[in-house]
Amino acid sequence: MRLYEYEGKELFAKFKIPIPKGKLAQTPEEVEAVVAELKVPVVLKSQVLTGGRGKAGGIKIANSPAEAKNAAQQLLNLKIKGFPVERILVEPKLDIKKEFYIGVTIDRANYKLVVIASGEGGMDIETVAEKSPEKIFKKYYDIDEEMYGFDAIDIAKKIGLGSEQIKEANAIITSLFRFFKKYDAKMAEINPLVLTGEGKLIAADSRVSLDDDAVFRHPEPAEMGIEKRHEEGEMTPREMQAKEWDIPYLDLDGNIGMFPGGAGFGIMGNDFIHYYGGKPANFMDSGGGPTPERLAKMLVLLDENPSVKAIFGARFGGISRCDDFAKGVVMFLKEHGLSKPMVVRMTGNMWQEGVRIFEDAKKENPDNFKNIEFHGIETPIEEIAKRAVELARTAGGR
Amino acid sequence: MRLYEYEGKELFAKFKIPIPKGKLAQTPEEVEAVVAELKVPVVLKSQVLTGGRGKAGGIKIANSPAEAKNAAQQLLNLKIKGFPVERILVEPKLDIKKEFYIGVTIDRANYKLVVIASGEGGMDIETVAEKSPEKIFKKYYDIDEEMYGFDAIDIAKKIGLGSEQIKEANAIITSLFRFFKKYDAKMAEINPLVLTGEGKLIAADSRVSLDDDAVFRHPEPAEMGIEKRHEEGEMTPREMQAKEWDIPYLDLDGNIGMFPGGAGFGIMGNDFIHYYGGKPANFMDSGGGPTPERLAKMLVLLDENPSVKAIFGARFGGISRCDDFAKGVVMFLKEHGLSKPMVVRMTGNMWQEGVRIFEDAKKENPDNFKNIEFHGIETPIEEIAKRAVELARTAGGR
Amino acid sequence: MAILVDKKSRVMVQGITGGAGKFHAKRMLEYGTNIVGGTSPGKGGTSVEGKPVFDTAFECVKETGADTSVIFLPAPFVKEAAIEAIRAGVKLVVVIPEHIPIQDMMLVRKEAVKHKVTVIGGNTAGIITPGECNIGIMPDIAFAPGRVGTVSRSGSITYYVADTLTRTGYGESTCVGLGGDPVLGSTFDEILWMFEEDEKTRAVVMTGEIGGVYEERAVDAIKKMKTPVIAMIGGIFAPPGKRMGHAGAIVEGKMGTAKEKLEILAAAGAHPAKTFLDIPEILKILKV
Amino acid sequence: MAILVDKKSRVMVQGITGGAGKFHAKRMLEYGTNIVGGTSPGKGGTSVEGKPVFDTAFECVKETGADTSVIFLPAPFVKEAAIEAIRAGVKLVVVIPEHIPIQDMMLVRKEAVKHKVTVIGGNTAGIITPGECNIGIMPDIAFAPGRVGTVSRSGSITYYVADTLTRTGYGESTCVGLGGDPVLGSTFDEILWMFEEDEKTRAVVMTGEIGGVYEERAVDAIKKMKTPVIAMIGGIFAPPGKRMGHAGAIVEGKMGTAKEKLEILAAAGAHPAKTFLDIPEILKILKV
Repeated sequence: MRLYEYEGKELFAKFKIPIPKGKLAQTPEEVEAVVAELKVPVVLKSQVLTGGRGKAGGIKIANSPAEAKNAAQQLLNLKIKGFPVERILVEPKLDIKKEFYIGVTIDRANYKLVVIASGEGGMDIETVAEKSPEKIFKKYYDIDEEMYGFDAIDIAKKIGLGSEQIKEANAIITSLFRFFKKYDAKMAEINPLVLTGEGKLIAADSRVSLDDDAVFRHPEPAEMGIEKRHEEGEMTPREMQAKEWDIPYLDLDGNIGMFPGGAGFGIMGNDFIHYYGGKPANFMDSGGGPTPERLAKMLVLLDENPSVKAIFGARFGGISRCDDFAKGVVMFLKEHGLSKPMVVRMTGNMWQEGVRIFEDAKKENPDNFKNIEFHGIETPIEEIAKRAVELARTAGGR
Repeated sequence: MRLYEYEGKELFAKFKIPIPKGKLAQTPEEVEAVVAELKVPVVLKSQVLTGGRGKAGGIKIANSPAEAKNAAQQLLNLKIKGFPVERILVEPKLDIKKEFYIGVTIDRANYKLVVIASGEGGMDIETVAEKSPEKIFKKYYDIDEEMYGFDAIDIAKKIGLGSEQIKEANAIITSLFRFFKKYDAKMAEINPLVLTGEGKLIAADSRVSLDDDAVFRHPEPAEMGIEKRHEEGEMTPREMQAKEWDIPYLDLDGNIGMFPGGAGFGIMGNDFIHYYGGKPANFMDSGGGPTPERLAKMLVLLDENPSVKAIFGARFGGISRCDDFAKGVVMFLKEHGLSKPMVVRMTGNMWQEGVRIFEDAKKENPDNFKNIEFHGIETPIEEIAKRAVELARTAGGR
Repeated sequence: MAILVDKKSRVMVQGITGGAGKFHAKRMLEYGTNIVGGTSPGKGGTSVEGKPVFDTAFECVKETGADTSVIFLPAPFVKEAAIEAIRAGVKLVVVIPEHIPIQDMMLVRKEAVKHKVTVIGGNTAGIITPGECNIGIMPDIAFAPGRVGTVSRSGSITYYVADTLTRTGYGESTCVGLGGDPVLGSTFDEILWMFEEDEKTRAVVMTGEIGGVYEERAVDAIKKMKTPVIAMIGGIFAPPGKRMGHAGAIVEGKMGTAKEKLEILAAAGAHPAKTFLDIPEILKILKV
Repeated sequence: MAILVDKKSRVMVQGITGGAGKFHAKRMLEYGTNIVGGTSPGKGGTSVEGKPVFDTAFECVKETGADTSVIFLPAPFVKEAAIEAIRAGVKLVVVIPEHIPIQDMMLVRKEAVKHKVTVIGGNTAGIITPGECNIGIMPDIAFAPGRVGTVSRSGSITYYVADTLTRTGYGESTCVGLGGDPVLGSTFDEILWMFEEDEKTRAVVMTGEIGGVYEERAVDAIKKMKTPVIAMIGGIFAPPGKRMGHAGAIVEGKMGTAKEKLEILAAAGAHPAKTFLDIPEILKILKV
């Protein structure tokens, strides 16, 4: 889960990493009031869960409360890569002498934590990494290793910090590392770490992403008002609905509703539809062992989407059982009804029970099933994908 | 530093180790009031920094507030191994089905942490360890190793806890281990860990000793009102005074005031005095690199002790410098004056400066020096010890 | 012959008294998997499907001689269960649950490497050597004994690939689900090398997907292996994924698109497949 | 010949800009100790007594070829300084400060064992090979080159023993202060074995004291050594020490009184001495 800059900074402050004395504001009036209490000039920083904010005009400088109010108005009308600006972090403008980069992340392929540092901090760090890799310094740690101060000092010196700054740098770098481990972060960046004209180091920006799967053991961010959220990206209303139901879901621009089993075939099935000339309307993951209720909700998302002309269903029962799958579909048909044609293949664990549930429900109300074509293991999944493309073409007139 | 039972239990509670719902009281009236709020019968437990409390009558059971008040009065008049009882922990009496022992300590010789457990908990655990070592179970850990729940469960089963208790036992044992490491303990014991008639586990007693040298990094005990103190033992007024001055000092029953350098010769010099027929009046350690002020205070402790008939001074300057030693002695002589005969040997780092300081001070005021015999490296320390014994014999008339 | 599991595998189910554990223990037993016992702290002394339940893996391994563990426990308990199984002396740990915290899995991996134990998952469907041993949640209907090994990050893809191999008569030697979590107990290359050593395995189907970092690690193995590898990567038409920020880009390089991954593997000598139906076609050409 | 340090030792002083560091660096230099530099984070680029100061031990070792470190820093900083020195590649670390937290010293010891580095202390007076190298705070007046090695927990005892050996003409090969803290970087047996290997050392004087656990570890070494060992234990007349509780008694057994320690060592073949003056008498009998 990605954090806003101000949230990351609040957490940094808990670890005694120095941050500018800023304040969050949500309206031009709030911004004006905040600036009245700060030293001008100030920086107004749009809080959005994406990069490239600076280039998109999401950062403004103001020399008075009135000027800041005006600038805030402009920012709050801005969208950055589709993200509306709703919050502004107001900070005194720093006297920047030099910018550094410090980050911690996970090298998954090698099962290590990595501390990354560079004397060329600022917006173009990825370009630096690509074009001048010698300017990027990395240090690897085993998951159960501690980072000592001397390592931090070593890093600080390698990226060009002087003897005067190494004690501060030591505190900042070891704190960032401790923060990373303590809160199960996937990424924690200070970019830039600013050396001010006065010779102080300060974390001018934060970029933090936490491991969603470890949130359960960290009550503190929630206590600070940091809510659980997707990695990043603006959500469509349907994605919002899916999120509320805790279903991984993405709208795509096609017309075939994808009702797959696990994420693996969710991704692969998308390719298959393309191979056969169709375009999926969504990506979806049922998660392991979904309940009938959850499966019914997944179908609601598809049936109520006007872009969806046909539904491609696939269930290979593993941890998710075919009987539950059938129950979910039947529940959906009873409570909601299916308005689109659907082709489904069902096999795997408990498929006999699944088939029986379908047959019983069909006997009870054959009308509910008139839009559905059922297949078992005898039909290759590729044929089902082809059929879904055909159904969508017929229904959508394409 | 040794903690009182109630202090250890408070820390245990922070780690979610279950403890009886008790309360501390300091007067019979307080005890009475506390008991009025608890279920009778209750146990009144004398809080003293020593073992053997039970055998000394320091634990009483009461069935009513009035009975408790009476019992408290008796306890508050008690001395246990010389420790006056000043605090009483009042707890509801447990329904004891079985008693276990769980402890964590350091195996210094092997550089390991050790978890020790036994199904034979209670007062005689040391006897069990000696006579039936097979009933004592030990598990060793490297200093940077974590204790996992399965280890705790393994220990719990080995000491005879049943499947019903292992989840509780897991929580208690892993918590005790975490507590030990987190607070730099030297020892943390739950003895007995009681299995109640209802099948619950509860820490009925605590015995905790923290590493004095690590207290600086643990503000929490101090915040809870746990003050820094000696390991254990009642102090004489002079020992109290020395403690206030932060000088390691013990009163002994002889008549030779020991004014040694480091702890090493403090101990060995004591033997020498005995070899030559004398008896030291004290043990004392100047600590590494004492200031002149500190050395002067050390002499005050000796000169003001009426038991001291002569003073045996030895300084081999290492981290402690002879010039500082001489300054301290001179400071003492000027401000306080010496009323006892003293024999001193001084050599080692900066001895020439030390000698010069003495000579200058003596020129200024020869009277101050009339009780002192000085020696340098040419005289073996054994001769100095012999001379101190002689001086004491002459002065003390023995 | 097979890799990782066969009819001699002595399987312990960690979390055997839970809903999923009990359900799949029964299924695995019905398949013929040699389940020797299970664990559930606090339930030692009871039994599930006639198999003894122990409080600890240590006891289970000691009493039953278990050499393989499959974990059916909520994600927060997986770290300790896996490390316990490793220390208790099993040689293979299969982690079925998903959403294992990354740091937990890294610790498990470190412990596994130290003790030379193979950990599979988390978020894996398991491992099956058809006709001998089915560990995890894989539906037996898809599988038949045969001569092609499969390794995949996704459970459903494993089933579809096996389903195709079964229908076309090749069958499978062993099918391994690496798992779908971001950090995994084992990587493609490690499993490929096991297949290379296995006499029964005449070809391997490796299926990966967009994102992640483990497909790229397979390049060297594919180059050096004698056994042919068919590679299939999902997500060729998926919308571009999102990066976690600069640090990720610096460490992991440009995130491999599915197309790039497939190209890299093909360049190393793997035979690319688009759909499952391509697989038997390629096997025919390879004369497997 | 000597153990641990000699005139070729290249010594780094960690904490060289502090009061004690500066004072003793000067003393050590005056003795002829080959100090090549020092460390003080934030003061890199300056110098003390003409020797370069570095921000880190890594830099100091790289630039000066230091192979030995002596630490003059407040106790809370010792753990990191010692581990830094070990990782930077020195072969010996001498920890002068006292009151090092026990857990810190245990971590340092673990790191030292891993890297095959000797750590001496904390709370040691240091090590001296008379006439060649004096590391720590030992007063040179007590020492003269010679043929008896000494190892002691106490600084002052080291001085008195050496003073005696020097006055009686035996002199010292090397004198090692193990240190007075409760957990130490090295133990008696480890140092005894070094003396056993040293040609110049004809006898060893080992001085211990009441309490602690390291004297007992020497028994096996004394039994096997060819070099004679003279043992002296302080605290024969000390009041009995206090135990930390049952756990300590269970792990460490009955706390050795000074008398018991001396008896155990004598039984292993050590020659017991009561006062320092006994030492030359014993050496004479041993014909050292």
